Amino acid sequence: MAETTFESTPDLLLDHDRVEQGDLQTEELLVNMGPQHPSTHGVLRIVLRTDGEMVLEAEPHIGYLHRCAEKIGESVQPYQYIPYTDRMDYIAGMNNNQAFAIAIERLCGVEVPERAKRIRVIMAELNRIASHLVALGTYGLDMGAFTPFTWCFREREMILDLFEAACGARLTYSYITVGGVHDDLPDGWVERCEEFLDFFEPKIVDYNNLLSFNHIFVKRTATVGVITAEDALAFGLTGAALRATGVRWDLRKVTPYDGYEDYDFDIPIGQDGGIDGVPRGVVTGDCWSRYYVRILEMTQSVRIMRQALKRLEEGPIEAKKVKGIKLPADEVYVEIENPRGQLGFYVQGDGSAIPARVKARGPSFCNLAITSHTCRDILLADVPAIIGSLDVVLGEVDR
Amino acid sequence: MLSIGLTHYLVVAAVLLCTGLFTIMTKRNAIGILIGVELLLNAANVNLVAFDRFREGGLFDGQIMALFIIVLAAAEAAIAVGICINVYKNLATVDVDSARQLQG
Amino acid sequence: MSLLVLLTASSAFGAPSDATGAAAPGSVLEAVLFYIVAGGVVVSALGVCIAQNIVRMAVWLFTALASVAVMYFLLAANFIGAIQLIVYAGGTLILLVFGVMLTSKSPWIRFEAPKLELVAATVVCVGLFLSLCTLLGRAAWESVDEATAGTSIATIGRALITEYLVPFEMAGVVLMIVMVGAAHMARQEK
Amino acid sequence: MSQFAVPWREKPEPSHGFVSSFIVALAKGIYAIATPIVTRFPGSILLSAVVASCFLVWAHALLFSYVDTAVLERAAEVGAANPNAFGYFSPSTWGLPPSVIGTLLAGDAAVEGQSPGLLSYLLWPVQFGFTRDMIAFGAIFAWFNIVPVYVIWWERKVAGRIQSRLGPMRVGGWHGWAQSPADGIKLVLKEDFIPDAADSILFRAAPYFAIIPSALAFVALPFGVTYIFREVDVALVFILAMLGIEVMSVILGGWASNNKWSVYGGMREACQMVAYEIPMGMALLVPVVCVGSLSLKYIGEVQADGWFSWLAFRNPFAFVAFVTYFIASLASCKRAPFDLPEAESELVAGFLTEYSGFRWALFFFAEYAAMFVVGGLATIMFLGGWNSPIPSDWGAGLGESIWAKGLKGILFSGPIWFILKCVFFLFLQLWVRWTLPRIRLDQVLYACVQVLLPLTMVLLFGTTLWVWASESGNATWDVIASIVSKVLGIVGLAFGFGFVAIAGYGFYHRRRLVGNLVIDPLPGS
Amino acid sequence: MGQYTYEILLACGVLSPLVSFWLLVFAGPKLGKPAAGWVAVVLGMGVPLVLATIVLIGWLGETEGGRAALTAGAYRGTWAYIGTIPVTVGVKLDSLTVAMFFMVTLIAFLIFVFSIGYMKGHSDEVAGKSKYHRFFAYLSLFGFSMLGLVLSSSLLFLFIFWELVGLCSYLLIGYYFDKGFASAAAMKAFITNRVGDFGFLIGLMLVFMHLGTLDLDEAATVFAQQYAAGTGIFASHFTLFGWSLATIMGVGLFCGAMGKSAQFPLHVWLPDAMAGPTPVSALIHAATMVAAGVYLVARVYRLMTPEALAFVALIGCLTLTLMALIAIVQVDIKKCLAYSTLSQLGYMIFAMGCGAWIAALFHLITHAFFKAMLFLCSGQVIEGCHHEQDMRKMGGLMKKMPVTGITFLVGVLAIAGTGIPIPGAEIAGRKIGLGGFFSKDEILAVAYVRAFEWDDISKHEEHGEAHGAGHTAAPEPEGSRAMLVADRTQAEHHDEHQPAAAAHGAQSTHDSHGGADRAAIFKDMKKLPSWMFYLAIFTAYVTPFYMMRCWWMTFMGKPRDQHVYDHAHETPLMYVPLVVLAIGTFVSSYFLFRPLIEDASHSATSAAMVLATDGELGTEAIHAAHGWLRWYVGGAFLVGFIVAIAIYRNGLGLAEQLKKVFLPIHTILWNKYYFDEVYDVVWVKGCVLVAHIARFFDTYFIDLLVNLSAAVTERIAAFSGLVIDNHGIDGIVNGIAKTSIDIGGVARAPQTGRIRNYVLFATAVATVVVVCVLAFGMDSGSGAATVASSVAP
Repeated sequence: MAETTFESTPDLLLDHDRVEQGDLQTEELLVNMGPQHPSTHGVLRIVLRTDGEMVLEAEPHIGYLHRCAEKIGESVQPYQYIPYTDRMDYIAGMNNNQAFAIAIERLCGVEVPERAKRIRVIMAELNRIASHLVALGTYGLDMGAFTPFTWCFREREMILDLFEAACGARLTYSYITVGGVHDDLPDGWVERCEEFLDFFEPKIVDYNNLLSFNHIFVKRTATVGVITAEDALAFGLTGAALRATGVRWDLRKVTPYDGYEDYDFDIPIGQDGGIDGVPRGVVTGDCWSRYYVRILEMTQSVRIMRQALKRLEEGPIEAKKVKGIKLPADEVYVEIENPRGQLGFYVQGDGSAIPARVKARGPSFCNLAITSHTCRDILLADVPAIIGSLDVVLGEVDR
Repeated sequence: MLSIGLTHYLVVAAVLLCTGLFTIMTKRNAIGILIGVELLLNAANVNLVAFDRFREGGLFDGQIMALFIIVLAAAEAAIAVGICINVYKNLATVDVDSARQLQG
Repeated sequence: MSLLVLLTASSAFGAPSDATGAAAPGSVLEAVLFYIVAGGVVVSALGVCIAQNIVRMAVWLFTALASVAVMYFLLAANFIGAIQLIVYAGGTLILLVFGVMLTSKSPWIRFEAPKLELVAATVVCVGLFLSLCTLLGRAAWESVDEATAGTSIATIGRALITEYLVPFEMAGVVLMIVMVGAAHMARQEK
Repeated sequence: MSQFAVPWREKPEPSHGFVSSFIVALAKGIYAIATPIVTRFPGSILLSAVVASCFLVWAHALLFSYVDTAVLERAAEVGAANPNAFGYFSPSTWGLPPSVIGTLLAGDAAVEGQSPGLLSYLLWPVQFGFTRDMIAFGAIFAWFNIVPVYVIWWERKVAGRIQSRLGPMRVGGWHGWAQSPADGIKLVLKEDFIPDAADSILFRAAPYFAIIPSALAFVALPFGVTYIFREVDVALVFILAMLGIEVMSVILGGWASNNKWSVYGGMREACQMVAYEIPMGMALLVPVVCVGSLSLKYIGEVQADGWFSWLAFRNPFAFVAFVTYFIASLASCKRAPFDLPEAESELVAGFLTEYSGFRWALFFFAEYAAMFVVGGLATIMFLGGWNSPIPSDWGAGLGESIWAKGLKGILFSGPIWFILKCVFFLFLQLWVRWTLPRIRLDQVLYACVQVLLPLTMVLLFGTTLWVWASESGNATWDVIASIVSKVLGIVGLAFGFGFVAIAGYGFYHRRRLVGNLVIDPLPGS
Repeated sequence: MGQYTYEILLACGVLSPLVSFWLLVFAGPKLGKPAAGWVAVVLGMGVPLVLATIVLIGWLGETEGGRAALTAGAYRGTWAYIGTIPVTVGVKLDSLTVAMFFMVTLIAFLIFVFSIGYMKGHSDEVAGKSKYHRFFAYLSLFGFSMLGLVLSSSLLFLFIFWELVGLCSYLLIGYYFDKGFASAAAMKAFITNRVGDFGFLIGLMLVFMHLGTLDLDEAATVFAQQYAAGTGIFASHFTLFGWSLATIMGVGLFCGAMGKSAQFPLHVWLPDAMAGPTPVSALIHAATMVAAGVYLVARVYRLMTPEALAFVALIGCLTLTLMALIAIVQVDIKKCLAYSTLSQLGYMIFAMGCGAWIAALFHLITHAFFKAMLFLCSGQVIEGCHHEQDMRKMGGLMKKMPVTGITFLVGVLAIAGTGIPIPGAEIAGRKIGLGGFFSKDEILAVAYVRAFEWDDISKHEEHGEAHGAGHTAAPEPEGSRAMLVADRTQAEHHDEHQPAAAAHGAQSTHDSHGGADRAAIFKDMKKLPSWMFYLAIFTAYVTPFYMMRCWWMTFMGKPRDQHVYDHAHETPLMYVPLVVLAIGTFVSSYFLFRPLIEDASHSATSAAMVLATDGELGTEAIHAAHGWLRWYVGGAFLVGFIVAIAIYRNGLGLAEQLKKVFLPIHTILWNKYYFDEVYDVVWVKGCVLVAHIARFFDTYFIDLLVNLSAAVTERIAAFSGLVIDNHGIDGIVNGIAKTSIDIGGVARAPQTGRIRNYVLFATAVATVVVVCVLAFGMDSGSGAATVASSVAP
């Protein structure tokens, strides 16, 4: 009798042993989503176990972008390390700079001048908006809507123009340094920034009309990837992903830094649909909540910026004597509110100018951990929806 | 040869018939057998329509029969594919020779 | 290739009221078209027999069905031809391909029948074909020379709800049963 | 060894060099002359091309109808029952002599014995079916190629506008009008790449399963009363079948690629097709029930009495069916929001993942041609086909002169109208695509099977009742029906004006750059 | 009124509940609790009621000739062809239709209203999902089906709607499907009905096969012609139980009625059907659906042979007696009413069998009113008493529920046939009495005529026939005014409405032909056995007894269960239907429906043998001739009431004593003659038994053989092993074994178990056959002829 013959089996879709062992059911399939996949936002690789369109299990594999960022921090002086930090989360370079700068300032007890603090807040919030714009635009792409992407990037380009005017770089700023910021704002920058804010605020309504309240978009994202507050806390979720589950937790309020205590702003959280203009069907902690929390946060950022711009006064922009400063033999751990969540830096000094140990707690890295928990028994199309709503940046995950 | 008549069509139908039978006889894949059956049904259909066309009076019974056959073939295929998928779920193969649980 | 198919298929329409010059019955063009289409049928049918890969078999079946549909056009049974295309080629076959893909692990997996059976099947089928052809060659059909005009759809439709009402309804019932049955069989056991 | 392969390289002949350098010089000269014209006046060129094609189309119909009349009259004289008396190839007779055609062209006032003009000789072959088929075939083939190329370009422009950017601007000069042909050339020249593990035969075959049906659909698609390649009595079913067969290519392409994403794409297409094809067909049955025919030509002809006679406005069910059909047709063309088989963010590129170069281009040709066909079906089945919104009997006063005929041909009906309407539908498809996110597969199935299918069933039933009531000849009912039809027509009109108003508003307020907010890129002093 | 106005109005009335049904099915959950019910009330029955009222008023305004014209010209459209026989869809438009339509819509509307109040207090959630809307959706569907049934002009459509009402009944009985007994009852009802419907289907097929049409009127005409000519179905020599094929057809059709009207052997489902909600019991299982059987018999009356009618009468008689007796011992208020319904249905069927067409339908309508009312009252009681159905726990509820009690009493009086039989006690020339008084009296009068004076009448008819068709005046044999209404009508038609009748076209002409032929059938009717009459009279005494018993136990006396008594209350919304129905019962519908039905008998039965006593006049005549009958019948209610009150006046004590005295009888009645048990034994256990027998055979017979042979073989083997030398024999044995294995192998080879191999063999054989035929079978000429002949037209 003729047997089953395998003729040139270069890539069997299912390997036979796993079927025999009952590991995989006959109808199941292992699929690699990434590392080269349009909707994994970088080089994330997710291994999916699927049954038709159903994803039974998803396991993120990371490490394709590892650059020893922390190790480098232990071989250079802090002010030299600043440019490395904004390569970590390259979408929000300003905030990364700020986190590391604050860590060193706390360690060495450097007092930052008032004007520098204001500028830092302005830059951080501006970058938060830019980062959220990327998140929104790419999330639209993940859902198959192309237009929000260009709309968001249109506004983001303006922010980048502002950054460029301030520091000369459009992506990797290294603007916020230990002890302040490295350059003062150019003439007319404040007016331009206010002009931008006036232009930008109504655009948020446009985004809402185009995407947020689009029926299909709501259908695609509401009740998808629901994360409960307990799970979020257990998995160490931070940032918009945490706030979308209904936990009102924001380090700018909880442990204010750089003068955030002076500003008046709200912390938006996710809520169930049906009230406050939230569409019906939305559940606290689902993809739509995470998305919408970012939209609301942009409004709050605008609010903070307006206050900061108003209070911006002349003065020094950098503390004295920060270059070549000796780090005391002490340790410090500082967390600040990144657009993606809580970015923490642990720095240990040994009396020399070079840190003995630098460790970063990346929000994307921590947020990504919940993927395998959430991506269970969902449809294939929900995987990009969940990953996109977590808004991870792989540069920071792998570091 | 240039005047196309009933016989020409019947020969084509005969080809379909024989190839359909051959397919059924030689395939071990359940769906392959199904494909053979579809060929057989088509042979019948060609015959029906051809007789209909070349029959005196221009009746349409042949066409209607063909219509019914097409519809029932769709039904048959749906059921057969359902069976095949079930067999595959249970045996992890659609080789008809493996489906011999009831054989003594 | 696409040109050829386009020309052939478009010339084959045997609409009775067509004044622009389709293949008139008995014309040379009809003969040419017939041989092209019949060639398509025969080649595709042989393809089904010979192909070892199940997906390729399905593709050959597809070409066979499409060629048969064109043959119906030649036979002035436009409606049947169109139905053949939409239901058979467009629906049934896609179902088949669907089944094929759900049930095979790789395009390269295949089962072969024993050689003996292959030889026997070849002999029997060729024998059957030859004997059938002989039989057909000897048959003297009545009224085969005059091809009748095509049937209008209205006639078929009317017949379906009068003369063939009972089979029509039964076909409907069968389809419904099949729908339920197929859904039941293919449903997830969870 | 190589001398056997390319012998002429061994002994270059002077003539070769001459010819090649001549060709190059000619090309350069044409390029030099054409480039400034083409880049400077492309708008006028395009416009005149459109006008010219309109004129050609019109003249073609007019002259052909003259010849038709001649043939019919002559056939009647000869006593032949078959109107196609002179045959397809006409082996037995040479048809009408040019002189007879000339007489007919000149009208009754023609003098006997006058030598036939050049036009008569030119028109002589037209009387044979084969000639006409060749002409029509050329026209269809050309159209089939032009549509995808320019719709793709147009789509990129529309997408650009929607996304507040410009779209292609460079190739060819004016608004990048040559972008698509250039892309096509690039795609043809690209490496013919077939993955090792793919089923190479099926991989090669799959694009043809896409392109052939979509080309065949044009065979039965009427552009006007006389602009039909083949008048098929089951044209509607035939075109639907062609659209259905296209699915095969997606499944095969997905399967043959031997890539899991591709298989997903193919499977999704199969699922989606099972779901949308039934509501689509049933929505199309609504006008069929109204008219009582499957022949697209006939369906188009009954809508000749202006806007209110268009089938979408005949009864409320048809109006809803129109919308239903449009939604289902988006799914049929795999257009957003139903572009699941090639969903970029989920399946990389779905069934197209492994395709590149010419095969990929073929898929795209098929898709865009299918979009046109689908729009054409919508036009014929619901929006009056090739008839203008003006009732055709308004032109009765124009007389029967050749000019009046020409004017009527342009004013009241003709392929121009048909193409305009199709273009409108194409625009709708583009608009939707660049606005909406993608639906999930289960939502597609839900929408098609649980919403559209029952809806279309109700529509079909309702239309049947409506038609039945209308045929009963009750005077009261006729009044009610006509009022309803008028109301629907006005609603449709409002939609149309709204569309125009939105488009006009958008055009008036168009903004290419953000203006003074663009900041000088240099850091401040 | 234009052409088809009535038809359109009636058809709209039929379709409106369907719309309501679909609306409730799709939008029901969204409509919510009270809204869904009101949709059903307004759309489901309100609209039909309005339309029915319009039709009724219009119809009453028509002259007799006008009605006949409308009946003859009613809408008929060809729906489809089965073969060449057209299947018509149309409206059967005559007085009966109008009356039934009005009756059904009126009662159904009231019950729909009642249902809203009833369902308010009922839990309607299953697995957390409300099924409230489902109840009204089913009710609407029932409305659609029942009205469609009334309207159908074709037996096929009648059958379709017939099955639809059955389905609704099934759905509604099983409404509380989460309770086991309800779904079991639904199943029982459905299956029992299928038994009857099987007969119906056979009848339907016979009609189609032998009469060649499914239209009621055409079928009747053809039937009469065939009877006269002895052709068609009468030409068949097939007999079963001594019945001719024509009789089997009639009996088959009647089987459907037996199932749906719960007649004697198939009655078992109806009491159990009381598991459904009470409005359903009132509407479907008392007023309308179960009466559909009677309606069916009325419609196919013209297809009945005398033998078939005798069978009908027999079944009716048995039912009415047996069921009335069971009702005596019932303690469940709904069951009691259910058995009463069965008994009354028996009356109707019996009347049909006797030939009292008018009386049967009249009784149907009066019964519908008062039985619906009774059921609604019982629903009110059950609802008020916290779902207590046992009458032994009730008592004295009159104080708590006065309206209910009084309306119930009205129903009791009506069903008992209360009236004043004394000559002269009349108002406006009419006797004073409630609905049942007239209808039941009429049935009994006709039964008397059939039992005792029939020979005279039929002989007289023969004479009349001899004088020539159409001129037979109303015969008056021996003071009885029983007459052949049909022939009188014929006479009228011929004498007075000749031109009109001619103008009505072929239809009425056919009718008159059929009329003459029917008279012939009528002649063949036999005398009824007198015991049937006596049983009917006897039951007339039993009926008031058990009804009064029921009422008294519930409403009078002392409260026997304080808990129930405390809880008792009335729901105001439920008053309205009760009161309206009570009024309907009071005016007894005699003035409205009796004339309509009598009018219907002209056209609906056109020439059937319809016996009627002409209202009070007839009764008077009978009474005059047989004074004892007047008192026996007219005064029966008094006797029954008095006995019942006497027994139950002081609670249940006396009844308990009597129960002990008549214990054997009580036991039999209590167990409903053991019908359920018998069916269980015969059918359910029977099946199991057959299976057991098969298993027994398998175990003890086949296995025995096998074991025996095994044992024998074992012995032989031992013997041979001991006795015969292994080595000597082995050679032979092994050789033989090997040979047989080889042979087996060869023989087994084709039996591969693979279809493809079988196809191969089959094709090979076919090929060989074709080759043989080509080679030896025929020369080319004849072969061609053979093949061609199969193609040539």
